[in-house]
Amino acid sequence: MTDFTPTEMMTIAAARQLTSRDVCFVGIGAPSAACNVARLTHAPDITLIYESGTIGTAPDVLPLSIGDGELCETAVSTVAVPEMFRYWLQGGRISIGFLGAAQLDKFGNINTTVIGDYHHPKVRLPGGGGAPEIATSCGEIYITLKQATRSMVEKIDFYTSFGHGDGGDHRARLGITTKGPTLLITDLAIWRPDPVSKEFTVVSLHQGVTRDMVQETCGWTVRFADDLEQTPPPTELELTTLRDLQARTAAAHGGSKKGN
Amino acid sequence: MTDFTPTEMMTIAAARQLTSRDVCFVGIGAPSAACNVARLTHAPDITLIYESGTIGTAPDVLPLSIGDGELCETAVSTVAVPEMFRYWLQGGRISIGFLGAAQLDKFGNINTTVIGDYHHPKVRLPGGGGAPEIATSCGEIYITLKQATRSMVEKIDFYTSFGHGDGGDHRARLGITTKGPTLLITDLAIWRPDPVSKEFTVVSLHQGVTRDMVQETCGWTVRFADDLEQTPPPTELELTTLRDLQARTAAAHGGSKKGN
Amino acid sequence: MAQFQSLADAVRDNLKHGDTVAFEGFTHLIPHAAAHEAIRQGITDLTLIRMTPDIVYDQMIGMGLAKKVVFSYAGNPGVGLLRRMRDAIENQYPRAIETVEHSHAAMANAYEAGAAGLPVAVFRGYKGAGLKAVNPDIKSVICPFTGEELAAIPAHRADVTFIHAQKANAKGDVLIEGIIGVQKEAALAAKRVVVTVEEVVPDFKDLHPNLCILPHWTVSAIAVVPGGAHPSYTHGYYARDNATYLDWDKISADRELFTAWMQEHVLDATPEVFAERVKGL
Amino acid sequence: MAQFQSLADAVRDNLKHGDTVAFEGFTHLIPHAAAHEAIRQGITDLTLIRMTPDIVYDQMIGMGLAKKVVFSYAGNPGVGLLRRMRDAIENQYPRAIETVEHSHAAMANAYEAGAAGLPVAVFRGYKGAGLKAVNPDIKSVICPFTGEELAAIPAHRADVTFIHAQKANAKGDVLIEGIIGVQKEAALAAKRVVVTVEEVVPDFKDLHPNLCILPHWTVSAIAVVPGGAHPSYTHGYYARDNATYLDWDKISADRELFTAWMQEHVLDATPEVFAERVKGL
Repeated sequence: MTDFTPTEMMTIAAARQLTSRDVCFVGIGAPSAACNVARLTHAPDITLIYESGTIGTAPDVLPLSIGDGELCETAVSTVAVPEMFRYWLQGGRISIGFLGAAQLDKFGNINTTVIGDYHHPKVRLPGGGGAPEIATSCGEIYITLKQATRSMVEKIDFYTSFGHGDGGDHRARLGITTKGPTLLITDLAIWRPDPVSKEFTVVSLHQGVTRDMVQETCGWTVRFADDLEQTPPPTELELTTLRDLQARTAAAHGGSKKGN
Repeated sequence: MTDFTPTEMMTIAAARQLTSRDVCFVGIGAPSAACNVARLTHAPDITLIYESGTIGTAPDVLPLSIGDGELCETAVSTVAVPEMFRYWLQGGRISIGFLGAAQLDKFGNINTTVIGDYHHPKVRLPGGGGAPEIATSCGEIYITLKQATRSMVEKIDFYTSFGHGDGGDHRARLGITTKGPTLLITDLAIWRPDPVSKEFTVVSLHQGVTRDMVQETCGWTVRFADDLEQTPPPTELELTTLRDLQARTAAAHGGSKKGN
Repeated sequence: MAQFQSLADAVRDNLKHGDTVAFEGFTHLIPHAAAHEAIRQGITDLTLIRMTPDIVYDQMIGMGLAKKVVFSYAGNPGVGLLRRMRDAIENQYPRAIETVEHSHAAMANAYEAGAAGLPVAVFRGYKGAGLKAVNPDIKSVICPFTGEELAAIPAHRADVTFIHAQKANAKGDVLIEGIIGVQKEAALAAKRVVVTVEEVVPDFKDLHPNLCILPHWTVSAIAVVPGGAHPSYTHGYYARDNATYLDWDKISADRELFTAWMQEHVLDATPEVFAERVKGL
Repeated sequence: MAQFQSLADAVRDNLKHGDTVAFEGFTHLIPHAAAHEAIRQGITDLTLIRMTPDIVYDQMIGMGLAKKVVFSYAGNPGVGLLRRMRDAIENQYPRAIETVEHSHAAMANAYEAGAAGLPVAVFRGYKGAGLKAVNPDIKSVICPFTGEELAAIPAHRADVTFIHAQKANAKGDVLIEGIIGVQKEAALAAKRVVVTVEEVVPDFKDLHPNLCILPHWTVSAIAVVPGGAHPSYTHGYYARDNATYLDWDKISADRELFTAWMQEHVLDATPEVFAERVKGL
């Protein structure tokens, strides 16, 4: 086991949560890296789905976009986008959806739409894309996020996607039958919602991380589990797999092109 | 020009109504023969669609069913059946739909469902299949039928598909925006709906057919157009094309097989 | 997860008395071998869903397996009527059956809605049609933007769907090509999916990326039954046996002839006979 | 009926000031060359529909062509924000634009409903989501069987849809393969359809029967523009130019740099330059 970065730990901790039986709706960035590390290590039969319609992909390189060519070339099948959203996502066939966040609250509600007022935003962010329905149609939701007080906030500016709302049985009260956020993996810790209140609770600290470090980078008062665990550090295989994947990716996407 | 049967005249008269610009939803039997005769004579670029999902087919042999293999093999594209009904039929992309009838009334309403009461039928017929929506989603409807008092009736037992209802603007009152039945071709005559009342009116008698012959085989009091025409008899080309097609078809479908 | 099984085991594990079941295939790829196995196992009180009941349900109805049929075209395509189904409806022979009748568009939309996880299919249909008056499952919704009244019927959600397909690969992914009908929708709309295939190949590596494929994790069981669609057909393998469809009109017209035929060709037969039947087609 | 035209003629004949237009392609097959031609022709007051506005709309918005944008993800995929679109929303530069924001699922369903000739798309969506409160086009219908409240939004019905595809045949049938996105739906939902293609081949005789094809009679105009999707890509022809997507972040961050880039690479260019751009990809 060598040195590793907090982001590498986050990605690998997320990868470990996945099994060969999972069907994952993968987003770009950390989720894509985590899912492919899982596929290349302990979960070779995991099914990865990107919302471009590619089902069962096995890219050699991480895609820059969710519609890169290699996703299609290695997929079991590539379907139209309406079919993707109707038969596969809405049809309840995805076990795990990954979401990132610009702002996250302690109940797993996510904002990637605007900072400030919706109609007069301070910052116009990209918006939801698939997130509003990923959040409610997938069996459960895993969130990955680098901790910062700017992003882990007491109150988000906009509900791009619904987590546990105000907590408790808020999902059920809206008629949502899926579990919602069941896992938050940051660069510092692993969090799970309290079974009753649904407030995210730290259940495992990554190596070298203290409670204070978690609290200092989080905008709400952090709850820690009584039986707080320590996240095992990345194994040699995990780290090598992730770094090789990222090296292949960097080589493939290149930097600035000559001309044009 | 040789001798011909009334059914041949019916098929050829229907074929003549079609052009290379038409997109036809084809049923089995006379419509299929008519559409393919048109394609093989004056309308080579006509688009034939069968509800099995085959778009732009050009079969060498008339299919026994709407899903025979040759339809797919010669099609421009074969789509799923939900797509066929949603994007192509409901989407308003079919200019002409063909329907046959077990019972037909003078307003082009059709019954192919039951003779007698629906819940206690004297004869249970096959039912509508695609007809209910063909009748309302196609630009216009052509009906082919061999005349008989049993099938051309004052009142049909069941509205499998809607023609002009009680006549007049009944379609518009139901919110239907397509033209409905604009042509009835029988083995004896060509009929068109009156522009106002929508009652089918004989506009052309096939060769050798009298007004009495039409009335004797029709269960309602027949209206004839003031400027009643005579249907030109089949040309050599039309007749040869139809008979060759039917000969190829008979050879292909064979009779009873040995064994099994 | 797809399990490779014998047809007898696949039917036994997935089809239960009283189930709602779809045997789909639009003229092409009708899963006759699977239906014959259900008949041999004597599984009854079934609710049968199919757009065109075709010979496959005429046989199941004639053998008394069905208590209810949901359908849109009860004909022998290109030939005429379904005589065993008629006998059940008109004369309650061999038993009374309940019928729920739709249009093709409605049935296709109901499978689509089932695959899409929706409770209801919404489409423009049944305008002026008589079925609205006799089928209480036909309701409507109003478009909140235009005020148009659209047809609404319940989504199909079968307990199990049976289909026949060209190929499975070693993982259990299933390929359907040619006239693909409503099989993908019927499969994804069901709780369990049983697929009979012509053959198993190692992988699908050289296939076009956009073909109709059911990934292995959407399939419950796969049974290899060459010829398993006969007298329907399998694009790329054998042609439709139109002569048998024509013959069926006579066989099904007579209760005794039907019973004798079913005894010889179904009850006393095995899935292996299907390969023999498609030789030369 | 498909007419083979130059790109300039195809755009001139089919895109009018004030039109509602979709340039579709999900990451793959984005019709950049057609958009550049629209920019050169200075067609303004457009309502632009697209799931991910991407660079293609960032450029059109930055050049002041858009009065309204209907979208679901305003990002530079995998890179970050769309800076020209942000500038228009945050600072009304170069003009104010109206936005109608949806989720991907909603946009895909709205195209599907448009292709299906329906006024409304019905799906399970927006539960607990904030967009419901800020987009008055998001309404609901109640399932008449279960009572479930489902989302309802207006179908997309563009005046014209532009797409890029691999091939047309001599008749004008169009083949799309690989990541097929929502192009078939976007095309069938529009009154007019303009397709740029990599090449024209005599016929499609040996293609698989179930490929995504728009028959010639659904297409208004076809223009041959090799490389016409760049920096997006065409499966089977050239790869996505990810470096250009990364570079765009810098170019679009600065108004003057953007203007100079558009002058050189769009206004002073022709469709022929696209073939050059994809060499080596």
